[in-house]
Amino acid sequence: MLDFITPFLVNSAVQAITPILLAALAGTLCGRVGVFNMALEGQMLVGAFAAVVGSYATGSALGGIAAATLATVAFSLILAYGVTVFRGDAVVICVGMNLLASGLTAYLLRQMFGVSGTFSDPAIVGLEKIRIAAINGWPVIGWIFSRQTALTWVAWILVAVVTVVMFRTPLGLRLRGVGEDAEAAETMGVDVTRYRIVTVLVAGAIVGLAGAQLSLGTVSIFSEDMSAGRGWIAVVAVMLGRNHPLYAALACVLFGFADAFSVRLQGQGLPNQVTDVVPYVVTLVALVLTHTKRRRRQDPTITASP
Amino acid sequence: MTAGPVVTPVAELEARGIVKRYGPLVANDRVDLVVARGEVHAVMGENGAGKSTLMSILYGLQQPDAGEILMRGRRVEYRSALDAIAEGMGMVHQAFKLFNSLTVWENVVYGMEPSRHGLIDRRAAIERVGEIAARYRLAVDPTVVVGSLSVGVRQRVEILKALYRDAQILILDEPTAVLTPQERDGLFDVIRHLAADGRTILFVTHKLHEVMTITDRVTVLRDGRVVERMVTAETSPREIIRAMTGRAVNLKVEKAPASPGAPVLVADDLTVLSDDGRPLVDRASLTVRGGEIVGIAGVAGNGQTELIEALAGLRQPFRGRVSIAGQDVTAAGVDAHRVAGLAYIPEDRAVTGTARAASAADNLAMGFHRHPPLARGGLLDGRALAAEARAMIARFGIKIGSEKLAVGTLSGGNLQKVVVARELTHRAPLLIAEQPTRGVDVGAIEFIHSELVAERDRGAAVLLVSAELSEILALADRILVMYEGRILAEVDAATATEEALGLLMAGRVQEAA
Amino acid sequence: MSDVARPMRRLLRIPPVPLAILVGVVLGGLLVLVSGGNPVEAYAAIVTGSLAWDSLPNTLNWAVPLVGMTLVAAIPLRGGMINLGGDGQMVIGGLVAALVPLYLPGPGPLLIVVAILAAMVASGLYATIAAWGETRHGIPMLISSLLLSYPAIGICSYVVGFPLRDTTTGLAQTPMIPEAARLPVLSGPLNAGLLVMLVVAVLVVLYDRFTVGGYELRMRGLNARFAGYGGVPLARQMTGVMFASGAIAGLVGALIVLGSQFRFQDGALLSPGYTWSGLMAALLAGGEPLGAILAGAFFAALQTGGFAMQRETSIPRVLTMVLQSIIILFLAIRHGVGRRRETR
Amino acid sequence: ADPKLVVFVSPNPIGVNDFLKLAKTGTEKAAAALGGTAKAYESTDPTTIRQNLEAAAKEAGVVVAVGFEFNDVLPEVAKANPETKFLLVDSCPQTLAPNIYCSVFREYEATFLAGAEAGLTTKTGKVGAIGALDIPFLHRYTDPFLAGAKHVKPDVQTAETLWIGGNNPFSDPARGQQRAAVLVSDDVDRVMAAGAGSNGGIFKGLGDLDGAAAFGVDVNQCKQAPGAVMDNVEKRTDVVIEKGVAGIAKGDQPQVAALGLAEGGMTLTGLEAGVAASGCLIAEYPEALAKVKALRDEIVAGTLKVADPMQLAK
Ligand SMILES: Nc1ncnc2c1ncn2[C@@H]1O[C@H](COP(=O)(O)OP(=O)(O)OP(=O)(O)O)[C@@H](O)[C@H]1O
Ligand SMILES: Nc1ncnc2c1ncn2[C@@H]1O[C@H](COP(=O)(O)OP(=O)(O)OP(=O)(O)O)[C@@H](O)[C@H]1O
Ligand SMILES: [Mg+2]
Ligand SMILES: [Mg+2]
Repeated sequence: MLDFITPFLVNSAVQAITPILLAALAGTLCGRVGVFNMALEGQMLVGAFAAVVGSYATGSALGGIAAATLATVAFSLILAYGVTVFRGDAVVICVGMNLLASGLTAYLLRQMFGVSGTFSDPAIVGLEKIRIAAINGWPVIGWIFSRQTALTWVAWILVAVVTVVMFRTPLGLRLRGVGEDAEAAETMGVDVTRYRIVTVLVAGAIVGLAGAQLSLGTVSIFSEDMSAGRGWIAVVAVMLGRNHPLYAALACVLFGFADAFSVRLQGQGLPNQVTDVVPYVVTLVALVLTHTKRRRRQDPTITASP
Repeated sequence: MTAGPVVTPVAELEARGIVKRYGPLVANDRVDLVVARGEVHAVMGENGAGKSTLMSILYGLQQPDAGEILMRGRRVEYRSALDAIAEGMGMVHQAFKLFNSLTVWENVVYGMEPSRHGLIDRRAAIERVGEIAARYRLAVDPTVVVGSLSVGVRQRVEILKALYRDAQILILDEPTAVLTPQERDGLFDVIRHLAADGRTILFVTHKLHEVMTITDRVTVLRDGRVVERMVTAETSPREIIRAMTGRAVNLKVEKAPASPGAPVLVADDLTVLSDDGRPLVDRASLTVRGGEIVGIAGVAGNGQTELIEALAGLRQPFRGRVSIAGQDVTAAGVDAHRVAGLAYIPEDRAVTGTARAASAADNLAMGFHRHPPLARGGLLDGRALAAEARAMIARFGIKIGSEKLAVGTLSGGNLQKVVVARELTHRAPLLIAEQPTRGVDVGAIEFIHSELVAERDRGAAVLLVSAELSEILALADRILVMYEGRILAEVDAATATEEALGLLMAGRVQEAA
Repeated sequence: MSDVARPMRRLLRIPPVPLAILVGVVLGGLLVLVSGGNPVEAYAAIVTGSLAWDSLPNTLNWAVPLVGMTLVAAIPLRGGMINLGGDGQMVIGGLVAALVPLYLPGPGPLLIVVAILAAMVASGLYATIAAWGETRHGIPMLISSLLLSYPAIGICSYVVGFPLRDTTTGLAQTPMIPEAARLPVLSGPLNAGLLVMLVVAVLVVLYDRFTVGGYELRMRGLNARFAGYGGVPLARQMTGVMFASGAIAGLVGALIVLGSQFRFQDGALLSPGYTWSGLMAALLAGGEPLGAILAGAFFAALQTGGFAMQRETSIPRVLTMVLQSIIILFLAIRHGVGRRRETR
Repeated sequence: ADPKLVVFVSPNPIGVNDFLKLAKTGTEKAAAALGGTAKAYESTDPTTIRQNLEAAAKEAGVVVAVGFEFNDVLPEVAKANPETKFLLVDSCPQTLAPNIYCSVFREYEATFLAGAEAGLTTKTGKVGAIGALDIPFLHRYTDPFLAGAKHVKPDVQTAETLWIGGNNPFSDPARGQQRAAVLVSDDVDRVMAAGAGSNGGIFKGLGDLDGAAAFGVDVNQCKQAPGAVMDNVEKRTDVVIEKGVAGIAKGDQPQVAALGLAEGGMTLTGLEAGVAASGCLIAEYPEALAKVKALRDEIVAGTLKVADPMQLAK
């Protein structure tokens, strides 16, 4: 089984994880301030689309990243203001946002570029892969980090940054408080609405990066609904990680490697309909394992009745 | 008279003509309040009189529709609590505003964290919190997680929060509602200490003896208006009540001696475990007979809640038996308990006892909705539901426009009446009443107490859990004291004293004897 | 309040749903206009393409599964729960409904009944796994129901892709079910599935309004602790609700297979996205069944009209997706739709 | 019905699929040749296929449909609309009506040639294939590819075919890239890319192995990923539809037309004129091309039989 793990595979798994990881990070940020973000799928799609548009228009990948960030932040305004100032239900808003993202990107794709489905053009500049000769030869580290885009590096650095900010800084303490009990935070003079709005928007910028990685990092192409469920996996990772950036990252890694493993299984002749299910089953198992211990801690009214 | 500097008495805090409306309802109607430096000032009034509203305006949580606030003679305007905190306001809410997953020190410094190089300076924070705690004799370990603390300690954390911000004026909204007599006395010590330190205390409560003990002056609200200002030393409880309610209220519970009948609730060797396997209720046995009121006294967090949940079927006991009216209901769910004869007034009316967004009719049906007259063969009788609700609203004097309206905006006392009405109407053989008068005004307390006694006299078995010793002493025929999950002692109500019970509640059996 | 705000406020006094639709239509129209299309033409095409006499059957035909999936979402939502696993449950129902008449002997009408019931039971049971996970292990149903969808889809896809594939075609699909086991045609594209769904919808509304179970579910949705305190067996209720929700998803799959496709075709049940449209319709009504059904029917008309618009004008039908999302977003933020789910 | 209106009804959204785009172009050209107009109706599932087909049958003189998805409904709709002519591309229903015409392709012949190119040009000696979805139809692109490579280079190693799958198999370039990475990690340097909208990812993924190249489908994809595409299996859907509609109009269209290398329905970019400018890598391998041309001639002459992986049970 270990011979499945080849440098290429690890490398490509890390690459495939990046958008999910970025989105999951954004999800934990939102979760920490008490906004359950189920719109990651749609935000990622908007980011992917804007990244391609930006890269195409400016002729630089950086332009693409900037466009992705801006567009996703703008898109996230709906969630940020929707759940705070307008006091809407997060689930409803997120479901609406996902649909809007899917419809709007498809619509704009047709109207802006006259194509439907897939948009690829040599003018779309993808992200460079960073090759560091020094680490290329090292086992494991080299496999993981050589030939990755800057966004993959950013993603893992952000995991560390978010963790430190969340648990070691005044800002993080406030965010955690806002998420745990908004009313209590309010009485301590913390402007809950503002913290939530800013956090959701910052998270939006991070999902924008996820979208840029998806469309510019791996392929330099936009295709309709190309987020293809990755945002949902990120939502699952957030819940599995209980809004903790490190655990959420761990969940992403678990899913990513289960996914890479499933492709390998396909190579062994198993039908893809069956192997496709592997990462989801692995995630479900992880979900069960992480929950069996906490079984009795839940609300007594739930476990009542024989 | 000796010559000295002429002191114009500038009030520490003054509110002038405060008006706050919620739609058509005027919660505060041109309220004037003057509080002097270093005094303990009581704000009293019935449920819904506007006390909490006024306090949240003074603390910047809400903006008044009209009126102004002056601090030491200077006009201030608060956009948020932050502004009020900056002016030296501090507030301890009745429902604690604490983050249960965070430690004491994190709760205290929240929003005003000491930092170094952008990171929280944990050591400085703990040190500072420890210092303040020591200075005001608030025994708290700064490093423990708040979720694991008892109610009394949590309250100290709340006070610490205000002191950490160097609050000059401290608002305490019903601070003693959940304290034992000893804890309450400890709190009063702290309050005296603070006042001596030159700090000002605004004290919201429904308890007259506390007002008489600790406060210097009293302002009474009724229907959002100030109806009376009094100096505590020159008034009496009777006068305050008259000011609050506009009538005389009988504070003494009238009841004849009990004539207990057959056992209705029998719990035998009941053990309830926590998640990590600790016993929360430890081999508790008790019997409640028809026609008697059994009180359970104890400091919150000593297993009363879990015991009641196990008795009501909300929680599975680990070991032991429970029977209601002869029926074994140990492993059964709530519905089986209700069928066997349980009526149950839960501790928390807003979270457990009602659904805010549901109509009064729906709220008043819950628990009895499966059986005639409300339902037949799985079908709900909407007309019966409405008729029953209207009858209860009338009989219990619930202040609500119609049975079709949601109960979400009722005041605490009225909401409690909804719960009491529902649980008493069906004449169940067993009534469990948990903190039935918490946060309820004197008028309503009188009413609820007399209803409980009426239940007993009708022959029902009543199990009363209350943190309010005076309530237990007034109502119960027998008193059980719970300590660390065990039923530590049974005391005859006729001979019990507050002091002895207080010692038992603290687990000091020898001294109490 | 400034003077400028006053006419605004008067405008906002229009009942929320028509206002939301108006906002959606205006914003959608602007989108069309900006991209060089004619909004009036587009909307005319949508309306005639969905509500004109000869397009009405198409709309109704589309509404049957969509309203079905609306109920799938609305029933748990009424109790404050969310079932995101509709896709998997519908697919299981579709496959079972195709396999019964293919591999069981018996007279056609009996096969139809057995196929529908088997589909409902299979899907219902599958849906209860998620409920069991929450009641037994505290695994949030929101995510387990979503995750459980993937294995269901994968396995069904495998079954029709390999062991039970119709080898006379190049697609992953079962053979055609016998004529006798197909739902009777009412007229045009409409079949008896319409009547079945109508009955189910009425039953759900009646259950919600007039039964003890309906009351208990509503109360749970408003405050689950309160319901538990009142004697509602929360665990059993959750299991029952998920069974009902899953069973209706199975019914939808079965009606499509037995009524219009006559075989189970990999992916065909999922590509129209009934599950998400249904979820949106249910959210729009906060789980209230009658409102949800109306919202579902409205979406069905909009989507059917969208296809017609794309045929008539060159405006892509994704415009109707944009319209739907604007309507739901507007309602959510303007009137806090769905905010009634108080606890968790 | 307007006899000069030609409507193309697609089984899936046209967007992601180059092949459906070709069909749309073909329909437009055919309509232009007739002096009429063309329309395209996009479907997503059996219900909308039926709706679109019925709407088209009422309006158009000729309806062009593409794919197996029409097998069930077409005979029914054709019977109800005897005036309208139907051209079904890529598939043929079991019961034909007089107004139904079929054009089916022998994709496997061209794919076999692509495989031969792969066998002749591979440096690592390993070839493989990636398809969007494991359905029999797509095996026409994967199996003959491996067979072709084996034919010219019996000791070539063939990797297990990988499928993109997932939520969006025809439009998930990232998953395509991931699968390419797996093949690359096994040193496979010639890959058939039958992933429709996911192909871009496959091309990108092969960039990680120096000298690796893919084979595109349906249209010339060489320019889309310069240096990554060896050649393309072109399916001349546009030509077939153009000719088919014209034939139907003239009345000389056979009811069932099977199109392979011989008929010009299938080809490789490398076998056509303008290879040099195509941007395809195969232009740099003239000897290989020469051998492949010889193979093509054998197939056309019938001396070399290529197995159809989709031998449907009759
Ligand atoms: N946010 C609100 N919206 C509508 N009405 C409100 C709101 N807050 C308070 N009220 C109403 O204002 C009145 C005053 O409420 P307030 O909480 O100030 O009373 P209180 O004196 O604190 O009562 P209690 O003794 O029960 O705590 C009540 O009738 C209450 O129902
Ligand atoms: N969002 C709201 N809308 C309407 N009324 C509200 C709202 N929030 C609170 N209220 C009302 O405001 C009053 C004050 O709320 P609070 O939480 O203080 O309850 P209370 O029980 O009256 O007070 P206490 O807890 O001090 O006894 C209550 O009467 C409550 O019904
Ligand atoms: Mg109050
Ligand atoms: Mg109160």
